[in-house]
Amino acid sequence: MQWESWSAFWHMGGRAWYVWGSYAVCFALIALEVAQLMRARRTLWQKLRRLAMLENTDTLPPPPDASGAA
Amino acid sequence: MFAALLRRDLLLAWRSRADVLVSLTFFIIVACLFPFGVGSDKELLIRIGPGVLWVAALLSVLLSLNRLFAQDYADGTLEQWLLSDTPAPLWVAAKILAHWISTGLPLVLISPLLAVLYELPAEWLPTLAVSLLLGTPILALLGAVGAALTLGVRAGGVLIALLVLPLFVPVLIFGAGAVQAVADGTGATPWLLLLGAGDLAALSLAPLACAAALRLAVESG
Amino acid sequence: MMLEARNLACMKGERLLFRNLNLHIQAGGLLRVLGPNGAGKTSLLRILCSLAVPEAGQVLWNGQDIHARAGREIFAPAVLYLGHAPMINGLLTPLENLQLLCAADAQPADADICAAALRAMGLEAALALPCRVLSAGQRRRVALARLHASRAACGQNALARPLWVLDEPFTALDVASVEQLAQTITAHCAAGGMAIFVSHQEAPFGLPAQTLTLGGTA
Amino acid sequence: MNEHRSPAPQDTPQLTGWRRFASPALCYRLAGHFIRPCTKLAIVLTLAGLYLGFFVAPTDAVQGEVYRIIFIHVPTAWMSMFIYLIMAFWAVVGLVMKTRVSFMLMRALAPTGAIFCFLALWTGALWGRPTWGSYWVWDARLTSQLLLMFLYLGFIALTHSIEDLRRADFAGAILALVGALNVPVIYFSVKWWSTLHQGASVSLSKAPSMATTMLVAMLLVALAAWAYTIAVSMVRLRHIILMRERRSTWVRALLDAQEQKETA
Repeated sequence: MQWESWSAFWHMGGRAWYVWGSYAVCFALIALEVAQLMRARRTLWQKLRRLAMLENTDTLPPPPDASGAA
Repeated sequence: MFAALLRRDLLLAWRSRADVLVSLTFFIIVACLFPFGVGSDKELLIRIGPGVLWVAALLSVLLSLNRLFAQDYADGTLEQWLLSDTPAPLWVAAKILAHWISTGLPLVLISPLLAVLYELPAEWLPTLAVSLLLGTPILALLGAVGAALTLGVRAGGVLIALLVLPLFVPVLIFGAGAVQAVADGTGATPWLLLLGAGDLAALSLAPLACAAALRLAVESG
Repeated sequence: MMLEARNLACMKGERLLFRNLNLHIQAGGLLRVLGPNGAGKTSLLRILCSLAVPEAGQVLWNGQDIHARAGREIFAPAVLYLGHAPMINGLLTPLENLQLLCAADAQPADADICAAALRAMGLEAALALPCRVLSAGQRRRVALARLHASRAACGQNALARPLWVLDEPFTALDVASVEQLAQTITAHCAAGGMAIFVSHQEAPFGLPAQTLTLGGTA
Repeated sequence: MNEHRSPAPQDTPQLTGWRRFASPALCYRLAGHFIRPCTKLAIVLTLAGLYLGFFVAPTDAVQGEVYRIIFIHVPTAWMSMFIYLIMAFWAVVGLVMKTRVSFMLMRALAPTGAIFCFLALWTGALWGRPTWGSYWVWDARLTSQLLLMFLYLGFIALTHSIEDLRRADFAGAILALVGALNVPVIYFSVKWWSTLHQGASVSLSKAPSMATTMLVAMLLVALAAWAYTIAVSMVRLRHIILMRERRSTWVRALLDAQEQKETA
């Protein structure tokens, strides 16, 4: 075990702010990205459902069977 | 088609001389601004002179980029050239060449005059002019790709700066480095050769990318 | 020479304009596209001349897909597209504008053919004026003069651009010009060319026009 | 036949051979298989690497404890570079093959690459402060990392500001390609530039002599970053596919299946 005590570990030889500062930001950003993706997943289903409903009721002209010129 | 388009664009640039003068005066104004910011101490100005002139040239090329295709895209002539039998990269190269002649070349010609503003030693001036002569075509070519990618896009003006400035950095380093090398007495030839290599690489790739980007802009209507 | 479209589909943003649209047109054919506004007529024309990509389906020119690299090289010089865009630069004179438009042709028309075409469109007086002083109708006629110039540039038999795709060619034209343009198109088709056009105005063509109706209840 | 009223353009024709991976439906399922295993792998590797890095690796003679930032700085720097090159690879595949799925994958990778690039800059700055006395050092690698950040921001800004999806994909591909061709040029020009101006005294490239445990720890975290990138980009890829194929029949089926699962 490299450290005498947990407090030495957190103290990180006087450089605590720099080491833990960088690791904290790294894990914060990664957590943010994962959280954003999970939230996007939930809203995606609702958005798809709403769009599907919108299109079913949407009164679109019937697809023209424009057979075109002979 | 190449000659016709080149002649037409130069004619257009001549007829709209005001735009050309605007980008030229922008170059002069930016170059004149710095002494007010950093003071007029001779030593300092000589040290920062080449770098400042190069950054000013780079910014004035950047400023004039959206003029490159916007007009032809708006009035539909761009579509007609896409339907011509000349391959697109060829006439795109003609347009970029005409644009460089109307915006890049004046910068080269006026740079010795501005160098006097910074009291740069006389023997630096030819290197400065040659480095601009070799560097501005790369800026025009890479900038044209940025202009074509952002054609008709809403925040196009700002977006083009974000897209092309990272690509301009090596040209800036080589250009300002050439003049710096003369100052250190180590000789500017390697830097100028790098700029020449950059010209050739950009000349072979940029028109292709630019033509593809223009076709995209037209196809998305 | 034949242009064929197979089950074309086109989306504009979120809206489907048309689907499963087939058409083909041979040499000497004249096709008129009808349909209410917003039915996708302009989009169809742009797809047919490779200036837009269909959502699905293919457009073939002499059997080759016009969006494939090989197909595009033979198709691009063969089509003449006249859209809503003015295609005129205000700072240049009509002659300079027309010469540039013709420079895109395989055999570009030289100065006097262009001048003759402009005179034929009644723009004698405006030859040396910058186009920005011209009226919309006159500027439209400068663009239309390209039809004359490209026909005249390659003599009567050969066809520089066999396929004409014209979007509302008759707008801002007086009766006499409409008449004259209709004859030009008829002559073009008679010489073995073909034309697809969209127009709300009736025009006295010399040959029957096939029709294709898009969208809506028409 | 009474066709489904909503205007669903017929699904892409059945593709044969390896091209069938280009069909979004198959790609959606394929991507799904990667997510769970890669996430687990990423978590395990990160814990192992950090444990090695913090509890086994010795204190560095020169820099003391602060060098332990290397276990996160170097992997993120590597990943930001690799992801950009992978994006350029998929850009080439997409441009040549005209397969839209490769563009979707390219766009799915961009945000993760940008985050890694920012993290590399952040950790580089925090590492620089105690070691060289200032947060920002105009060192060749950190400077080219900064320019890579602008390339990422440019890519993301361009693809988001173009409404037409087809044009956004192709334009993004062209930019990624042009950017990738410039990355080596940027790196070398910045390297010569840094030697030109203040000599190579200060440079991150001369990392402290690597004890084996340090090296192993760093490689573990790098592998963890790879697994994380795959998992995250697959999830984002699936979102893009769902959003773009929302009208096709297979998404509708998925939607109904999702509904039953929720109501059941």
